[in-house]
Amino acid sequence: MEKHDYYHEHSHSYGIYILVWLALMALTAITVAVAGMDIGKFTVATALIIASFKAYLVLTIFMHLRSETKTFLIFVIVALLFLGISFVLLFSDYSFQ
Amino acid sequence: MSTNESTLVEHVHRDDVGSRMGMWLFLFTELLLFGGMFLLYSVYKFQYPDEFFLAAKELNTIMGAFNTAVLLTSSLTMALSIVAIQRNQKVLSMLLQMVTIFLALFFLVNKYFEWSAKFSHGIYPGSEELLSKSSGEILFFGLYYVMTGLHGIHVLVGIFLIAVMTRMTRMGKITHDNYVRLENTGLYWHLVDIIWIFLFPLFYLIT
Amino acid sequence: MFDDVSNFVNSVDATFLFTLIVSVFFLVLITILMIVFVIKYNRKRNPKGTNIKGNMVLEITWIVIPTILVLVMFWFGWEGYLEMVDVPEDAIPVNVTAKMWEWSFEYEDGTTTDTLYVPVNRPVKLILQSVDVNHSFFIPAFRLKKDVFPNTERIAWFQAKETGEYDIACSEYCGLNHSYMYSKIIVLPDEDFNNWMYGMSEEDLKLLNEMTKSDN
Amino acid sequence: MSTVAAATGSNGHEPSYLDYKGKHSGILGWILSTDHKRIGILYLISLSLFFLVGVGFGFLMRLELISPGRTIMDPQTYNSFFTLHGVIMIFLFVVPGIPAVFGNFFLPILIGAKDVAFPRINLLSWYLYVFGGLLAIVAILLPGGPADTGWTFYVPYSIRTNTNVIIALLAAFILGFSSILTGLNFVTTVHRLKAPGMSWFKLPLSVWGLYSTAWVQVLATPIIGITLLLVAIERLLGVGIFDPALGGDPVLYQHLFWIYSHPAVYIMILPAMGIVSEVIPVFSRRTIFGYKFIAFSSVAIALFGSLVWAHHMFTAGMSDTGQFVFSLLTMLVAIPSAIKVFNWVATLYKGSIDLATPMLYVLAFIFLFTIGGLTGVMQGVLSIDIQVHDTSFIVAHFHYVMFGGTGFGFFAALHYWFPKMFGKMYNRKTAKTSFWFLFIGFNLLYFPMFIMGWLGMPRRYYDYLPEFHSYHLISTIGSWILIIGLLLMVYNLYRAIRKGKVVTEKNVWGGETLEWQIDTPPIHENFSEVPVIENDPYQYKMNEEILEKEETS
Repeated sequence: MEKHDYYHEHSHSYGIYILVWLALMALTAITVAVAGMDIGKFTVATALIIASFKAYLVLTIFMHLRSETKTFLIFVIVALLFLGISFVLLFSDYSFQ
Repeated sequence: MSTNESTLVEHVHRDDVGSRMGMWLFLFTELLLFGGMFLLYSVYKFQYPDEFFLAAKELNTIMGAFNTAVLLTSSLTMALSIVAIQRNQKVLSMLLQMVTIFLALFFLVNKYFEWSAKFSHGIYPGSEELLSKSSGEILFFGLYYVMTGLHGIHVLVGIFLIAVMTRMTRMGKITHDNYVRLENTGLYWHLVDIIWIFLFPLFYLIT
Repeated sequence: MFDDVSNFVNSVDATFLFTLIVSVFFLVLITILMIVFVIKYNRKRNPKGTNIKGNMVLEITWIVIPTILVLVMFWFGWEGYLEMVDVPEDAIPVNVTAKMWEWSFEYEDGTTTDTLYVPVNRPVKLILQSVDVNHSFFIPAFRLKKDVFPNTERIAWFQAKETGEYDIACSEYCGLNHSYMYSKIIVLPDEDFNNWMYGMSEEDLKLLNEMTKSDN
Repeated sequence: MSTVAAATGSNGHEPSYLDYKGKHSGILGWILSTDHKRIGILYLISLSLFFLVGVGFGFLMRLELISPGRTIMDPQTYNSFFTLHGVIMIFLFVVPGIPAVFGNFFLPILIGAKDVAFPRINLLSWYLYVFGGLLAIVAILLPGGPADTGWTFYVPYSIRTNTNVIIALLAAFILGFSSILTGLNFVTTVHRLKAPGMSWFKLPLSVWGLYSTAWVQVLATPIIGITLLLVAIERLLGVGIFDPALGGDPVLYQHLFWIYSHPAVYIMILPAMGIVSEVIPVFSRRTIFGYKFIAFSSVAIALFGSLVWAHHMFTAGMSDTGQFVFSLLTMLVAIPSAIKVFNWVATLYKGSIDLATPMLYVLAFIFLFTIGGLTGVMQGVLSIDIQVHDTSFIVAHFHYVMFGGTGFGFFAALHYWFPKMFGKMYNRKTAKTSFWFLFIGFNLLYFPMFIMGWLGMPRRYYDYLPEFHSYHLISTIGSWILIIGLLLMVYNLYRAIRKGKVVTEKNVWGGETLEWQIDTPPIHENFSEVPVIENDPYQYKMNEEILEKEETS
């Protein structure tokens, strides 16, 4: 590790954060609007897809995951995979009852 | 793994990457803590789809959406405060941190009104009104109180942490070349935000 | 151990025997190898070791063979399990209620007993439910076990092959007298069962109870 | 390892970590120390005390079961005792055991670091451990008595009973938190603090074990944390979550409980497997057989181990698909464990074996763990599990794995690293005697439970049918022999610390990992110079040199 590179590693400009914030607000508006429409069983799915996209923006930009080393990315994937598998296996029981 | 990871870091030496790594690992535990409750939610939602639908109607979507916006904005100010400190704009950074705290408090005040509105309708754990409802609705409100309550506690902890950071910034302990603690606090704050991003549609938007 | 008293016994015991033989084989193999190596390559006898870093063929062998074996075991277990959930349609239904710390059995006609009477060679379907906490309905001799929950029904079935008297135990911890939550299952010849079910007075029932008890 | 020795030799003037004078002295120098070695010792002491308390409860339970009917206690006491025994042994001994004591002491040394990544968090986790431990025990003195739910806290019983369940739940929650902190500390330490040249495949195998464990600790513990917290909240506030009276699903509780608690089984066993991989090459004086297979099987166990939790619930009435999936995955998790066992045995081949005490414990580990593992496979087979589930067969199985495995692994580590930790040597003869008592007592104590279980003796029973009497009698006698062995071992080690032969030799056993290249006992900073690693951990070059000499002569 170079002696000084640690405090410039993720300098973003103010602009990108404000852009992301605008996107997040827009997505919130969309998700509320979509929920108002009657699309039956897709309501929850749409809401979750939008939420995931919002979470993705927060993770990569606000939480600087984009500019961290690959190790961090692998860590996050491992954690999410663990949670994801728990869901899949749990429903291997419940969805067939 | 990249080579610079295996570099020996002296005991007294700072290791910002290491600190952030520890913080991320801690965040995973937070994620899975809520993950456990999301597991519960998903199974009960699956077992009682109609009751959940019915119960969710009781919640105020506008209020929830408004609170989401508040929390998202607080995430923005938190992120900006880090940029400010990176650019050595100490006062601006402190100001942004204080705005974050203000927004977080605002979120909690809203939450308080929401909860007390529910309470005044007689919907609270163990109340007769709630117990007279169907199983699915009891479970929905059980999860609602527990999950938003635990999230609220996390917001409180976040407020405390950010306040400590503001003080440290003022005292010059957080500077433009040493701000990993502020960064870690930011990471925590964003995670609290992410959890709300999922709580919001699952409780308010499934109608 | 191999008393063939109910329909699941043969398949469960055969699977058990198979896994037991495989297990004993590996245990003996590993133990003998360890003992032989410890004696043969003792430091006194063999003062210097030889470095062997590994052997791909060996590694693959001891990954593939156990994998095949456990898959075979899995399959036997799965087949055996399927029998247990495949309830015949003509099975005699009995409602089983568990509460701290006793069992009660209710037959189609409303008769309620605290001992389970069943006819031999006819399938019996148990509809299990608890009124308080979790219990588990266990007839060791029949290789039958099913957890019992409050507010949810669980189904189990069996077909007794021999008349006689067997223990029913509770195998899910349920508090103070968990270990005393025993009952009996009494397998009667078809005729006797019909007599009991359709033509017996309370007194006859008591008599029968005493008779079966004194058999012990 | 000559290459490292040059870099790590001490100047001979620095005091050992035991004599090191920091900011504080006396007892404060220990309980406020952030030195990973001192924290390791703190853990060793507190853990041993809790362990002996747990053994005490186990002993009394066995005594009660020596004959049918009431022997020395009433059922309520018995039910609390098996709960306390389980909570103490699981959360205070087996789960923290090897990572907290030997991981803390040796992980940084093994990778050539001066401390863990977060020394203060490390100390905090010890305080949480002690606090949680005392909380678990304190309920004995409170009105209502200690929890009587079993360590699994199954609802709805845990919501209904009048005993102090909430205290036990909070204790488990706090202990989980302590475990998480240790886990994240170790992951970061392994990633950030490896010495120059210490690449992933030069890591000693115990580090692989601890690293995989640490991940499971971080990822799985929070789920049990929240589950237990929810039970406490439900008891306290009557929120509807698991209680079937409010529509909740008790089976869902079991799912959530085992999502952690099954991986926890691997938290318990993986570090012990690491110890075995460490000890065998040293006492066989040859390189380990199949390094990469052993290393990757640790990761595979951690991974697969997280996918099999519902095999604790085959009688609970899951869907057929659920039964199929979980049984199949359970069978597959046996494979990486089998790989390890075969590689260990192969490492004995053509070695130069010294049957010192650590090696005896390790060989016993392999034997007992094989029994535990194979009976585990049996329980993974659906139709067999229906018969043996919740019987003493299970009790025997997990004691073979947890005690015969992890416990014996812990004792192996203790005898292996004892001279390095304290600079003293125990009496080797007494150590071997105590080993044989433990080994024989262990098998007498637990093997009869397999037979009883198959014949239908349910677990958690205060009383039993007369036909099981002889098995219970043998088992209780076994417990006495086991305890004699334990006490002898504790006495032997305690005596060694007091007046054992002083050891200053760096490398007592002829090991090639880093801890044997530094002072005995280690200095405060571990290494006086930063070590540079060039060799694999179990090189045993001398074997090849001797071989070459023979060939040329």
